[in-house]
Amino acid sequence: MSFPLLTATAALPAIGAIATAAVPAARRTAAKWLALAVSLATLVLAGIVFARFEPGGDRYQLTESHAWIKDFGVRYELGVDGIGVALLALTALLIPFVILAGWHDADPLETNSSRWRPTQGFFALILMVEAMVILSFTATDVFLFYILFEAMLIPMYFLIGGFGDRAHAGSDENAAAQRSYAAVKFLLYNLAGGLIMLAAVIGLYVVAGSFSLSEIAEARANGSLDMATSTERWLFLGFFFAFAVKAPLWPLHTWLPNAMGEATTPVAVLITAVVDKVGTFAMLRFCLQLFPEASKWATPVILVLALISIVYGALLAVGQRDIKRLIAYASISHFGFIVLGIFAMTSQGQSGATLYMVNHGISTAALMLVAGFLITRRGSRLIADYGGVQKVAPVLAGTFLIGGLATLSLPGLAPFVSEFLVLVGAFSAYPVAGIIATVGIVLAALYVLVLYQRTMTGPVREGIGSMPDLKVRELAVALPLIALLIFLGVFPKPLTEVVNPAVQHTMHDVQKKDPQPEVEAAK
Amino acid sequence: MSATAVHSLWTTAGGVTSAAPGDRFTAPTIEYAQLAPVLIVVGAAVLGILVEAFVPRRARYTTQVFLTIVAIAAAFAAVVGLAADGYATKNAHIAAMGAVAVDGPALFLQGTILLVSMVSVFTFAERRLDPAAGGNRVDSFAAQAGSVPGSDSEKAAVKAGFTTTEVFPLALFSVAGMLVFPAANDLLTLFIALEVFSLPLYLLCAVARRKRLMSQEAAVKYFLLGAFSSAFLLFGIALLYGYAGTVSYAGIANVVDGSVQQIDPALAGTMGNDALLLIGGALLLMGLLFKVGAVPFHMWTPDVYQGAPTPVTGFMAAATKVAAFGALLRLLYVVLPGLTWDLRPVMWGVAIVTMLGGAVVAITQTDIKRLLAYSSIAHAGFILAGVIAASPEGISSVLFYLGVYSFVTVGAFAVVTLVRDAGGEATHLSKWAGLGRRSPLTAAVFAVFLLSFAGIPLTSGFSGKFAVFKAAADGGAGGLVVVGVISSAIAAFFYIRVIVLMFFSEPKADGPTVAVPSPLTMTTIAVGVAVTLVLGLAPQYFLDLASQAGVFVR
Amino acid sequence: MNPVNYLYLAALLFTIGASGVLIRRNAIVVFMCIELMLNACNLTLVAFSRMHGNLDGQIIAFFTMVVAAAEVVIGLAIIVSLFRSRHSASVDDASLMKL
Amino acid sequence: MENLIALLVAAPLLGAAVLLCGGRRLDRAGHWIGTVLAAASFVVGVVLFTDMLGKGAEDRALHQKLFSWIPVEGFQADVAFQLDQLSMTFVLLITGVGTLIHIYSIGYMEHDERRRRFFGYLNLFLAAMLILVIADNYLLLYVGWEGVGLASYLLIGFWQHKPSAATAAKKAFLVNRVGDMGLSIAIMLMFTTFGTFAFGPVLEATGETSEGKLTAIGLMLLLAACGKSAQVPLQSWLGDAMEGPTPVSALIHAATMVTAGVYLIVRSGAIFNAAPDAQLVVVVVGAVTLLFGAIVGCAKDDIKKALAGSTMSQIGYMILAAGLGPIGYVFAIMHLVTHGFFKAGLFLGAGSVMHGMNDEVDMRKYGGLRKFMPVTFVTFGLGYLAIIGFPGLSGFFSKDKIIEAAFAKGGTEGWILGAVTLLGAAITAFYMTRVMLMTFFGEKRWQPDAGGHEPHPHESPKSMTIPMIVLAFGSVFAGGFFSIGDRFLHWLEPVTGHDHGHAPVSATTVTAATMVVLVIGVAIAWAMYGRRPVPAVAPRGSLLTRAARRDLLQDDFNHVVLVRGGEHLTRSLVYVDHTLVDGVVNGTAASMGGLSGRLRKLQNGYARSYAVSMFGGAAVLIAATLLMRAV
Repeated sequence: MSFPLLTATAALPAIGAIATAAVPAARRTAAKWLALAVSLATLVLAGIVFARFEPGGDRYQLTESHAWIKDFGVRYELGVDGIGVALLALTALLIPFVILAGWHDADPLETNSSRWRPTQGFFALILMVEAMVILSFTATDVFLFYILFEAMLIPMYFLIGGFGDRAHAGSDENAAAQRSYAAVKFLLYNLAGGLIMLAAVIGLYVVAGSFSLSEIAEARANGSLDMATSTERWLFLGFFFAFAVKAPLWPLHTWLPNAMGEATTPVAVLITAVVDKVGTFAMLRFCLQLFPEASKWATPVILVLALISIVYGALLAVGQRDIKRLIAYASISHFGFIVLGIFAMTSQGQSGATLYMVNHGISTAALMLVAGFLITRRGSRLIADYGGVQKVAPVLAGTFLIGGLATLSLPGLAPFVSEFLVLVGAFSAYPVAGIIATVGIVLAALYVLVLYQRTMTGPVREGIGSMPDLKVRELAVALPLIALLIFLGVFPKPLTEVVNPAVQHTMHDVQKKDPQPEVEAAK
Repeated sequence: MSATAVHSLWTTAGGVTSAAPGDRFTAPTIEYAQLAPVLIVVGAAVLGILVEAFVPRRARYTTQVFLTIVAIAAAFAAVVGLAADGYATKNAHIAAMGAVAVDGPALFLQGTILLVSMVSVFTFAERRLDPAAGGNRVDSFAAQAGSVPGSDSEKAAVKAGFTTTEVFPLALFSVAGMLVFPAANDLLTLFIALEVFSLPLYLLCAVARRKRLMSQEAAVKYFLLGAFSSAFLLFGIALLYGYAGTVSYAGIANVVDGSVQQIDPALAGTMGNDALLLIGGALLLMGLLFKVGAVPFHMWTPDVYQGAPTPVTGFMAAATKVAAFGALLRLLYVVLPGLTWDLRPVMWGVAIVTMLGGAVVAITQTDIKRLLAYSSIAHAGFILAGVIAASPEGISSVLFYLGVYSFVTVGAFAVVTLVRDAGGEATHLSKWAGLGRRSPLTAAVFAVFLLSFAGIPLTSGFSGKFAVFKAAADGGAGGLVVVGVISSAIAAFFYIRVIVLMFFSEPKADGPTVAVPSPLTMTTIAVGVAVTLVLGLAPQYFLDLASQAGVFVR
Repeated sequence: MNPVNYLYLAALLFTIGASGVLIRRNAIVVFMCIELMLNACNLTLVAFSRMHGNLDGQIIAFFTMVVAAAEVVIGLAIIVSLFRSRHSASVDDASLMKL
Repeated sequence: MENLIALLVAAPLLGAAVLLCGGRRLDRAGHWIGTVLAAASFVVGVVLFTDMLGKGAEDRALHQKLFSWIPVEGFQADVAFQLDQLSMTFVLLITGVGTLIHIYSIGYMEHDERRRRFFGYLNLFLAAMLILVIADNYLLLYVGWEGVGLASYLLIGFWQHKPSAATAAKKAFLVNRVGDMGLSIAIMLMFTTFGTFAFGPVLEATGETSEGKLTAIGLMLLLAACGKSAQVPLQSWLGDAMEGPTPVSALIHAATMVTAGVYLIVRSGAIFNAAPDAQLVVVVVGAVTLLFGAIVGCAKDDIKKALAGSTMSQIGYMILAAGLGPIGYVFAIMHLVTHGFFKAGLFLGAGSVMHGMNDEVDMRKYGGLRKFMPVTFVTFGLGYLAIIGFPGLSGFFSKDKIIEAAFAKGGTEGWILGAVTLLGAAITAFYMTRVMLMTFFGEKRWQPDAGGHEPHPHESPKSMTIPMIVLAFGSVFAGGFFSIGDRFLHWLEPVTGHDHGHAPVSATTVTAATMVVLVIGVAIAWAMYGRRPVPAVAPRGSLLTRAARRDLLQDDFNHVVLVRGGEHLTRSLVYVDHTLVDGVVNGTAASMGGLSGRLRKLQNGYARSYAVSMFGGAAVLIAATLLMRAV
């Protein structure tokens, strides 16, 4: 029994969360530093996991398995494949920046309230989310995953509803109303999805008699498990619905703009960059692995939905007046790409989708957090309130631009690699889909550049003139992310070599072969 | 066992009449040891009445509380002892000449009931919440139930610092009835037990210290409707007796599955062979569904829950459900297994409307107690789904759910007692706005309970729900599971609403304050939280318990 | 002989009682109607007891009476206290709690 | 030697990084760093060039693989460079002209406090452009392709405080993105067809696939080329791009970046050769743009916009040539290089003029400047002669060859193309003469500006004039140097291949014809702008003139169809999202609430109605049970 590395990686932030929450009200700053330290320590652990993971090795590594709830046939089973380890690394990587960026977002407005301790709560909740996300990326037991998938909602819900963006349009109580609306919408959407999934999870157990991915795969292999086609399809739909809500896929997306708009920027980043990835991750790991046939059966519809998300999200992004909502819709478009890559069911598509999850996480974080710095300076989310920022705060503008360029996936920055892989993968399997998706590239350029032009260029608007440039803390958030974007754009190999084997496993699960190039086939 | 032996507890056996006058009398064999839990509680109750009669007023409260707690603890110890002697499993058998079953479900449920009543008695005994009246600490019961609210006599009683310490013996009687109810092995015992635990509850509902009018109204409604339903139940019993010629479960079961032919041919000729059975079964079912508060027999629930003194509500909501579902299970599994196929559609229908109805109507509730009432209705629906899964797994899942649910309920109502303003408990939801800001801990605890009700993972509510739905799906009731998850989604909405209210809305200036309770209520709440979290994270042990206990003796 | 006539009678009584509960306002009367329903049950029980030639039915009938008596005690207590505080025994007046 | 290739890119890239991250402390040295690194890159280029000359024609190509970029199952993309004669030509052009323009900018941007960043962007551009031309596969080329797009975006919008500049920058990037879409689709097609997108394998395997596939790929490549090289229908951005500082217009929007399209097509020659239909489209696009740009150039009063039109038209020549296949590849590139010299020279001249005229761009406010700025006049004049194809100067050789090639295409096609090219030559002569006359001849027409101080035209500093002089040399001699003994032809042939075609008319005839149309063009121009004074405010002009002033209305078209339409689309979608998609959800919630409210009414507080429901329930229960038994 080796050291339970994965459990440790997940447990550390959980414990840290409790510790942070326990920090007395007065010692606000201490809580912040504690949270930051914990997240960094987690990053170290995640790094060790990444290092220990052997690309060539077994499908699931660093596995742990303990009996948990016998009656439900539930085991506490952990293990990471290439996809899991990549996303685990992403999560551990982003959280410190989230914390750093949200340094002042949860300072209580009135300091007299002695018992209400928002700051501690804020950071504790973030760490709690981190713990749950990490665990859900490593869970190889469907039930365990489901539990985390659902439980994760609660801290997120409090983060969204409890700590609104101070830079809101309109009066305080109005903002509070919108905020709780957003939070409730977020929770109910996802809860509904989760409950549908619950039915499917139970159904799966009734059919398969086990929750363990490995056992089910085994049973499938030796033919002891034969799902009726209709059953498999129903179960698949149950799972997919939940993930599509989380992802979010058109037309189940409307919770995201509200949530991201109303939440504080770091939390918004937490939503898109980290938590939503669980949805797409789960499509890849559970939908395809558990229900290969049904997945193939559903592919056409899902591809259409993905394409709609891509174009629709981008167009709506163009039409937004609110910076954060704009980025939210952009994310919807990007999630469309991820789903497209997953269900194209080609090696390039799925590797691309996995890279996309990571890169989108980083790029959105970069863009959104810088946007957050901008918003806190001006105290408004409306694009119309900005203009000429680059004249007064060139560094801010520069970082913002790079974030934007990453979002429109400019070659040389990380997202390009993944986006192109997804496109190629989709194109080689479904040429039309590939071509439609490329429209998304043009639209991406449109909304990013329009946003940049309206906010950063032109004559300096009133209220901007005295805007200070990025401070050290903010640079500490922006620069590493940008560096990472460039590095992974130029040299994505560390990721691809981890991801490729996992993708091959998935391809094998769904028994799909990459379409052969015409010329090769001719030879 | 032979039919004669069964009901010979009531009629001295005809078999021995020919014997010499000296030994005409053969005493019925009563296994007192195995009935110990019930006997202890009843004894304590009787003792309690004597206390009321003879112990000076000053000392009564202390004495009663002590007596009650000791009695319940002792009874629980007895239950544990019986279980330890394997009465839950291998030695399970019918005691008291067929009147009472001592088997797994019975003991498990009795244990649950006793623990729940223990913690609810703590809230009965709470004396720190209400402002002292006439210089004495007072609990949430009327100074003098008899006196008219606002009348001089009441003022006098208050000034004199009277308190209704009778609630404790009443509660004990009720507990005794509940202990017998799920263990009853013939219809008569069932009926008696029903009345024994109902009647004291009617009274308990009426004796609230504040808002007495509502309290009395609740009592009247509960009483009339309860009596009404028990009349139906009794008629059902009569018809079943007519059909089977016996009231013992085993006997009826034999007749139902045709191993014994009882019914009068002439009667059969007129009204068909099974009419009596079916109608009787249906009526019996209805009587029990009334007690569990299933739609459409649920309408008393909201009013009574709202009107009754909150500690009583908690007790009622938790313990009654446990007892009633226990009886329902035994009825369906022991008496009417032959009828499963006839009753299934009906049960399906009831379960569905109960789940959906409870959840939907709860959305627009504005009073926290009514809200919890409707939520309890929805939960009754979920449990019914487990009941319908005709399998041992179904039984154990229901047992587990009952255990989970009852503790959460008591805890939740205990929290409700803490949130007070000038008019006593502030139960209107609007008053709860911003509670999270003013007293985070209380709000957090309540939120935990709500999440457990909503069945969010890592809380006991989820484990229970999962167990029940899994059993249902296994039992081929997949449709119920789907309806279940849908109504859970709806239900989530109003639980979330309360959380939003507590945490995300600004506290009102004239908002309620959270009274600091005595260790008694604190224990209740703490136990609730503990059970919620433990059964949420590591339910295995209790699931084992439930599944071991999941076999009815016949 | 065929006990069915007794059953019809009992059913009739039971229905009368039930409809009384549904129709009458005065709590006391309602309560009496319930008693009537119980009596219908008793009649049924006794009839069947005779039909089956065992005593269970009659025994149960006795128990029912006792229970009924107990119910009367409790019921009257509640109804009377309600009457005293509201100066009306109408069940419809007692409708503070609704919706 | 191979290892030097990376240095080509590394030097300017380093410069960009240093200058952009360096911060204010580099403000004073910034421009020098930039210039030196650009020059360094040029030196490396020259070294490699000399080395290349030392080798035999066939084994001149160098190849350097740095690392495997995107290794994914079945998908191999490397960061690898390939330096053959074609790339080398571009390398020298880019780094050479680039360096000159760096030097020029030192003077030109002297008074701009963000000069450091300007040089950073210039270096960034050089790096990207070099990646574009020395990449050994289409994906890496794509990187450079979008990289230059970014640099151009940054430089056009360099004066971001001017909304017009910001808009122009955005427009340029977006239009290019449309082209890039074509490029990415082309790459995908290559991947699915050939399983790779490295130049070597793809271009060798063209024989093994269907013509249809190749046509598709070709058209997609052409789309990309149109975007980058401002060819119809994606030409609209180039005119606005003149918002950028003049050195940028010279380097990016005249000499180098805009010619990337030509490079792409010539580089992909093998594909086009095998797809005649695609070639035809290329030729058509080239021909149309050739005239389109020329016409626009005639009507503009803004000196830079006039030159931009001319650029468009000249690139039209190149694209046309490239579309002719092996007949024209070499000449396309040759014209590209010469054009690089004289057009850059012209732009720098224009810049120098503006420099002396308080950044006035309206030629109607110039006039008679030759006295004030002789050097500019001379260099600009030489560039002018070169572009109109005055015998002996660069333009003469390169353009003449293209016209010949056009005829050599043969058949009616050949005649039509030949005619078009000739017509183009005439118009070129006309509008360039127009520019020349309006700027340097006639009376001075400038007035005091709003500030009241009237411009004092003066010659620009050395740092600006020297590059102009160098480029002037290029514009005079390059063409001759290349053509004598077909040096250039032999240099490129190994890469592009060549084919003389069969000209229906002799070379001399073509030359003669060219001379004739040239004279006509000049004459008309002189008649209109030389003899009588130029009105300070533009006359209303004919319909065509007015259309031409508005870029032949295609901006208006874009505005109405794309911009407006897009706005409506997005606005309506926002509405749909809010009302429909979101409405459904909120609707369900609301209806649920309504249902709840209605059911709630049943709970009317009357015990008797509760009893009713119980009674009814019991009845239903019984009925259902009996029913179940009945059925």
